[in-house]
Amino acid sequence: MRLQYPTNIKVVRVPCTGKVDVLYILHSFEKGADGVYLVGCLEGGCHYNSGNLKARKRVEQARKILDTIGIGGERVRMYNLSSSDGPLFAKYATEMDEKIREMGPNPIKLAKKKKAA
Amino acid sequence: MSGLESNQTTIRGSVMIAGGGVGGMQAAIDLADSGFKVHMVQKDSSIGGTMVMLDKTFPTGDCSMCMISPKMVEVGRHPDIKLHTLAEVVSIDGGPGNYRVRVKLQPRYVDAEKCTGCGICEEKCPKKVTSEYEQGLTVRKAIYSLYPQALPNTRAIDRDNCIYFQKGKCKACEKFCPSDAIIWDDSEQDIELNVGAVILSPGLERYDAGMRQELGYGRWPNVVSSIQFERILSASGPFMGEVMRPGDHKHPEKIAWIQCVGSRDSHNANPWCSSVCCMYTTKQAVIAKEHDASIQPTIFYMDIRAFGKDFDKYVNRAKEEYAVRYQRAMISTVREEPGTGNLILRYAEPDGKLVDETFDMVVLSIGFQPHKEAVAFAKTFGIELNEHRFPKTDPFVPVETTRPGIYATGIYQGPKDIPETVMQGSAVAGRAMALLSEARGSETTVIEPPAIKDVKDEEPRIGVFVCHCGINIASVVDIETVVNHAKTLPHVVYAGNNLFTCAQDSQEQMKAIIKEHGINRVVVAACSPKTHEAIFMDTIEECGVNKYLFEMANIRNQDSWVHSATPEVATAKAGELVQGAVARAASLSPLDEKKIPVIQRGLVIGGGVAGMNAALGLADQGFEVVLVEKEADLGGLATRLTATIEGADIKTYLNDLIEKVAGHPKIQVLTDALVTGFTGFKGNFTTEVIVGTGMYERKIEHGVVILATGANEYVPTEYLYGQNQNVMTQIELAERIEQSGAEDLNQVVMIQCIGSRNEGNPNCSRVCCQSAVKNALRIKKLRPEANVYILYRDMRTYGLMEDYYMEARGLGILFFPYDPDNPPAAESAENGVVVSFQDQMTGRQLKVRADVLALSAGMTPEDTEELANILKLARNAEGFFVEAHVKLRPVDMATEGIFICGTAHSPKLISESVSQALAAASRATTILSKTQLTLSAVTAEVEQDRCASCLICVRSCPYGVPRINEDGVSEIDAALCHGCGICACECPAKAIELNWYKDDQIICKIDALLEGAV
Amino acid sequence: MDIGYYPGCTLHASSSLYDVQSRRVFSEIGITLNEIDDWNCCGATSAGKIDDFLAVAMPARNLGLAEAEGFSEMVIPCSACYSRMLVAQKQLENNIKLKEEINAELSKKVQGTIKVSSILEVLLTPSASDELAAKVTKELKGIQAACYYGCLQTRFPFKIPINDDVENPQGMERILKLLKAKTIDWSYKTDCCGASASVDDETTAFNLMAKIMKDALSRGANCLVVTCPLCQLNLDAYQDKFCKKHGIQDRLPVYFITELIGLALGMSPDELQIDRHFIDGSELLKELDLI
Amino acid sequence: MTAVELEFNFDTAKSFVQEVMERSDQNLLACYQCRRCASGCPVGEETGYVTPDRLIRMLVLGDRESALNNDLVWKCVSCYTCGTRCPNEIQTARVTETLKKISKETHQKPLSPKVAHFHSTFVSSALRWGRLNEIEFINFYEIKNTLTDLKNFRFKAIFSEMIAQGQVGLNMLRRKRLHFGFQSAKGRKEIKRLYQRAKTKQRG
Ligand SMILES: Cc1cc2nc3c(=O)[nH]c(=O)nc-3n(C[C@H](O)[C@H](O)[C@H](O)COP(=O)(O)OP(=O)(O)OC[C@H]3O[C@@H](n4cnc5c(N)ncnc54)[C@H](O)[C@@H]3O)c2cc1C
Ligand SMILES: Cc1cc2nc3c(=O)[nH]c(=O)nc-3n(C[C@H](O)[C@H](O)[C@H](O)COP(=O)(O)OP(=O)(O)OC[C@H]3O[C@@H](n4cnc5c(N)ncnc54)[C@H](O)[C@@H]3O)c2cc1C
Ligand code: SF4
Ligand code: SF4
Ligand code: SF4
Ligand code: SF4
Ligand code: SF4
Ligand code: SF4
Ligand code: SF4
Ligand code: SF4
Repeated sequence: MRLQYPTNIKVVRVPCTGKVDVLYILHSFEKGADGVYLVGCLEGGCHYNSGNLKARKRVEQARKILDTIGIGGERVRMYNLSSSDGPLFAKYATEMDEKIREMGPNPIKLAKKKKAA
Repeated sequence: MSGLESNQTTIRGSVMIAGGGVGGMQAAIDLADSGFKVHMVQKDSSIGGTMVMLDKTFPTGDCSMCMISPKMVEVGRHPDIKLHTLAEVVSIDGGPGNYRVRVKLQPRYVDAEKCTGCGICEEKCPKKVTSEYEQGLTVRKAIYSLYPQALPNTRAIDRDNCIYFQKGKCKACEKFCPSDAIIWDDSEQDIELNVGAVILSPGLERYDAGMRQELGYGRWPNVVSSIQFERILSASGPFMGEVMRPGDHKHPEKIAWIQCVGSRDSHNANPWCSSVCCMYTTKQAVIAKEHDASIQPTIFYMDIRAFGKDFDKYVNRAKEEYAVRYQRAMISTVREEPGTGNLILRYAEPDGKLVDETFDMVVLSIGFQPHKEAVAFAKTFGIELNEHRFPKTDPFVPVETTRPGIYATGIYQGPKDIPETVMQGSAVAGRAMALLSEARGSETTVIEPPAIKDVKDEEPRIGVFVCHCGINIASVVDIETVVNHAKTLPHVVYAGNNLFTCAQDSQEQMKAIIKEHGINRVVVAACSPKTHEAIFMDTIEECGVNKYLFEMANIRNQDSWVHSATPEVATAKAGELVQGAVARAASLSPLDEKKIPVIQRGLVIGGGVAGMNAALGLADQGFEVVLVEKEADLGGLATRLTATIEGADIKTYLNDLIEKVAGHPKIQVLTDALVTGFTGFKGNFTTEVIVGTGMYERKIEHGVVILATGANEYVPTEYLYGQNQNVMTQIELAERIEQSGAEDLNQVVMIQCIGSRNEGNPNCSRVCCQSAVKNALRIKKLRPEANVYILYRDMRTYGLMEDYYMEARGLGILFFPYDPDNPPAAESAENGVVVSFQDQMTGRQLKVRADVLALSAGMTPEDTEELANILKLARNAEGFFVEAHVKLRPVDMATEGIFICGTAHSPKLISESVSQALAAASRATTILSKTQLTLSAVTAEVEQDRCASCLICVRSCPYGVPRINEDGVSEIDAALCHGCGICACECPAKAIELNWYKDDQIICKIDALLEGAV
Repeated sequence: MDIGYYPGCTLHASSSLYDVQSRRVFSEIGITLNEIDDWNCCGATSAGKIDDFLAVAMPARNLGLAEAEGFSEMVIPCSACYSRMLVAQKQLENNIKLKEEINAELSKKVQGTIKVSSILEVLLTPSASDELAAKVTKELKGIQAACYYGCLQTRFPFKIPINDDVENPQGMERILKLLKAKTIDWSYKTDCCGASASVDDETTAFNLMAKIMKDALSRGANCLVVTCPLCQLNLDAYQDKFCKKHGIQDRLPVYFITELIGLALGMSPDELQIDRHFIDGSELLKELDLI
Repeated sequence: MTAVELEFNFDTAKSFVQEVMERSDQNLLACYQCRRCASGCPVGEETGYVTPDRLIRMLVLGDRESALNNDLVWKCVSCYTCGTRCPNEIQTARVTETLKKISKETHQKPLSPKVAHFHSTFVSSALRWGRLNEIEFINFYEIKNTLTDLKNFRFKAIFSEMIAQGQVGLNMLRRKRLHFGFQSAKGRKEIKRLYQRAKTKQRG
């Protein structure tokens, strides 16, 4: 009945994607996340006018940093959809999951595991 | 204000609203927020009306459901709005101020108190019924809710289709209902409501496309109605947003829309224009193309009626960016190509050539018409109807019916789109408030705030409540495991489960547990915080726990529903989500909702029709108003007009209005006055004004602002205007006829769209088509021998004004469409003008010698650049003010406490300006009626020591809230902050935190969710 | 039941088989058709093109005769005559002066009281259709009919309400359903077959008929069914010719609705004069084992 | 189509369109040029795209010449499709009927003489006997046609017409669809009287 999407996706709620600090994104990787994505309103349809545009910029920023340190900027993404777009939400979740699987686990995690071993 | 009958003893402080569409909802919210009790009587099992069926809406492309559901939640949760669904009014007596209304309630067969909306019954019910909500494209069950987000969200049994009721066997729903909510012996009930005023908002019905069998609806499967197409486009619709043909689920490429189906047809259907279909068609074509770039849309039309704010821009974009093809030609018949399911449309090209074109799909743009029961409905309420069975209303007070104290709004009053419906929803509320102002607050619920425990220094004591949600969660997630896991988490002193946590009895239980265990923070693991958070927050507040010490884990929408195939993983994930929630709950601190006093005085800027009506709207409710007009006299543009198209006398109306305003004890009129300074926030503004020739300075303190600065007639530079005295604008022509009649007019030519719909001003000025028809009719009536020629691009006599267009043709006024690429030309002649143009149908080049050439000059907004700067308000490229939200907040400005009305917002007729003025007054009353306002606690705060005064927050805030204060550091006014948190993230010094979403409160949740990942 | 009957010129001439069938079918279901005494031509579509007065006066005389004979209802199988009569009645109703003028010349004055019915209207009254359903002895299994109404059965030059959908009439379909025959929905059921143009403007008429034929064929119809003798003659007599001209291979028999009813009620092909078709009407019936 | 017109004034167009409107009882001014009639007219392609909408426009703009001399007037089959669907209830069939009459009255040469003959022969045949005798009618009709063709020396046309109608006739005979019996109504005198009155009305 309901669309299924991968189980490894966990949602952190914020009032607006404009509230997502680059810090949160980087911190997540440090804590072992393999990927992070933001889901915001459609562009031009932000509940707070421009939060999602700010978020998009921060996503770009985070990507650059991740690229520089060799984790892979591709692991961060931004999606825009409207609240009635359940199927699209599932589609994006699946897409993200596939992308991350393709890239393999977060290298930090591997490094830390090695260290621990 | 309609006078109250003297023998009426008590004025009631309550209002009944019949019809729960967006119009009714807006009226309900405004009234309830202003201290009135509302009874909403809704015929179907859920409120929502037409809007809940739509996918996106023009011209913004916003999702319709996203826009309407917050309003629905507001209506559903408001303590002063009582919903009566499956209900209809059967009789009414009494008078304004005190009506007794008898309402008949159809049995629901489901106990609304017990039903939690789990939907299990629906899943088990064996009987499939065509879904009216999905427009017959799919099925629902015999026990059902109209649509997934229905409100109330209890199910209802459709007796006519239920196997048990029809054959005496089944009862599957009862067997599976976990809440024991089915009542087989439910029966019809009569209730009586005693209210002060009545608002009618039952909407209209959609024209049945099946009436036009030549167009193939119901015959050829790939011919659909526009409302079906909305469902097809909708992501929650039968095809989940994929554009498919119902016939064979193939993806159509060529889609044709046929306009005016059921409208503008006095012979076979309805004579009026339905006003919305040109635009929704454009929207559908654009959205379809967005869904699938290979789609080629074609729209067959007569006139594109894009007369609203920014509508023509939208149409232009559709043409240029989305390659939507507009073909001016009507279709006589839709034939199906045997074998392929494709449809063959024949149309006439401009030169007469007949072309057969094959399409994959055809959409019929159906219009609106009064309900079949419109006459009986009007009789029940004792109101009169016009010849088309719409309620009879006055052009100067378009929401008043013929019976005092009974108002009409929304499309019921006449076809209109969502913004105008919302506007009128507020307008009726304003009218009712004025009538009942003395009884304000007499019937509303007073909620005593409970004493809140101080928990600041306490250790967190967290209680976790895990919900089964019937089988919604429990059938996938092992609740026991989740509860046990919760018990092991830090600070958790209690963990338990409920079948339905939101059910009334569970809430009571929860309160007892909170008290018993001394819980000071609560986590509910259940469904979506969007719909349920507020309920739980209220519950914990009732036991003295600060409501911000609460967190939800959504283990249904984010877990059981979407991972039902892997129950074990889902159970584990539920545990993790609870863990995240517990971690965050532990980090929360209590927040106070600030209260600020309200200055119960309004400021109105602009003394035209709109400004004056807004001022009266407030003053009649007893609020003080200061009206600021920059000219020496009141009246605005309307002083130049003589009569409306209906023939109503504008001069008399205006004089009365000015007299009323000038003489009103609560209104202070400042003429020759200019606004020079402005500070403050909603409820507390201070405005500086320089008044009179003496330039006195005045400081006005007030709680709200209503902007009504108006617009002017465009001064043409085209067609010899100003060079030849026989060339004049429509207003000048009307004045001329008023002064010297039409005796000397033998030939009059009118050219439409002067100064509108061009590069400089891409939009339609909305009033000029009707102006032309109005003046032409006037000439013909004064002097039947006169010939009038109207050269137009699209005749935009929308809504019921189509009647006058028809009348004009009947009287022999000639209409010639012209192509903007081949516009008419004019040259001076002795005592007149010679106008040459082409007749498109015959190709003939015509020259007409005219005594008068009337130019239908458009509207240009008043120059408000300075005012906009002072008040920090946004204007669009043309200079009209930009409202907070085009669709849902058409009279609010983005800055709270400021409202807009009249032509300062966009071109509109007097009746529409009045509607919006009443609406502005009503919206303003939601603030002025309170002595103090409660602000949300979720706002940003600056830790001033850390601020580096970099101004980044000042620039990044979408509402311009942060400012650098006297100490040179950033300061955020909690009264102005919307709580988006953008500034907090942008601040390089990390000096800003958003309450309830502080960095550590988010980070600790991330940590908890990722625990064990490395 | 007794009912007035106006056959019109063609039912006494080229389409007399329709006359025969109508009488037989009606009597079988208990309705006696009483031919109006001394009726005259209704003027068909021509009178209106020649003279407005005659266009009303010619049918008016018939209405007067029928009323004088005391009938409250008159059935008219031919769509053209039916249309003319209805329209004239409407015009008389709208124009009292015209009515007086015409009545001045008539021995039997017209009142405008009589109900003018098409053959379908009468057959579809509840009592008649019940009777019909009850009398069916041979179910018309295998018939896949394209019911063709043409112009005159539903469309009039005046706004005249009828009991069926103007654009997608169902009368014949409903009758054929009683006979257990199948029908198709198609795009040309009310399109013009060219009417008199087959005589005076063959190219036009053939184009129109070819379109009708093609649509019916490609939707799998195995016959056309009509109520109008002009349509019948056009589509039947010229079928070979217009099909050849337009490259259409297949041919379809063109039945009167009464023909199929008669068969279902057990009448013989001879009795129904099925041999009077241009496109053999018996071939299909044999193929389907219906005769 | 037409070159630049010197001056247009609805006054000059009025009288003709008024006459047609009165006689056809159709309010042609109501037309809002939606062109639905054009797309539904079955003979639209046969008339050089003179469709009802364009005919109406010619009338409204007072172009008497074009309004009387176009194929639609003669090829309109009175199917009433245009009028049934016109949102302004304009029955062009009644306009073409009116124009045919005007054409005849003003002794204009019909564009389609065959059509004109068909209808006049039909009516006179029906009037003569009270009922229509198909054979007589067809014979007269053919003769009339032949006469015009003869007048215009179109022997080829006569020849092919004879063959064409002959074939159908032969077929009809074979199918017993040609009826040699003769029918008439007894009240012929009454019908003649009606005819007389019609004629006086026409003159008056
Ligand atoms: C296909 C389509 C697409 C559209 N697209 C757009 C768009 O993109 N943008 C836009 O702005 N507008 C659009 N509209 C127009 C928009 O839907 C309406 O303007 C708006 O919904 C009108 O709201 P309302 O409250 O007046 O009426 P409704 O929404 O119709 O609500 C009336 C309510 O009253 C109830 N009711 C009826 N009778 C009674 C009774 N006797 N007693 C009690 N209750 C009763 C009904 O059940 C219903 O819930 C579209 C309309 C259609 C048909
Ligand atoms: C060309 C034209 C033709 C029209 N024809 C019709 C018609 O036929 N029928 C119809 O119903 N409607 C018609 N209208 C529309 C009608 O005029 C408006 O709907 C109505 O007058 C709008 O009222 P308003 O109060 O919004 O604006 P206005 O009437 O423009 O009043 C605005 C007032 O605000 C004042 N003001 C402006 N700026 C300031 C400031 N900074 N400080 C203080 N005061 C300020 C102005 O001086 C003015 O008095 C027409 C409009 C135009 C332009
Ligand atoms: S509680 Fe009962 S009636 Fe309500 S939705 Fe669930 S199963 Fe249905
Ligand atoms: S009793 Fe009726 S509503 Fe309940 S399950 Fe059966 S059919 Fe459905
Ligand atoms: S012109 Fe009016 S009725 Fe026709 S489609 Fe446009 S809005 Fe609808
Ligand atoms: S004349 Fe005015 S109302 Fe009409 S289309 Fe042009 S701008 Fe719009
Ligand atoms: S962004 Fe931060 S540091 Fe900069 S001014 Fe604002 S609060 Fe101060
Ligand atoms: S939270 Fe949002 S609205 Fe509030 S000050 Fe910051 S940016 Fe502005
Ligand atoms: S259908 Fe009617 S309104 Fe439309 S163009 Fe034809 S005559 Fe005019
Ligand atoms: S009645 Fe004549 S003009 Fe009208 S659609 Fe038929 S053929 Fe064409």
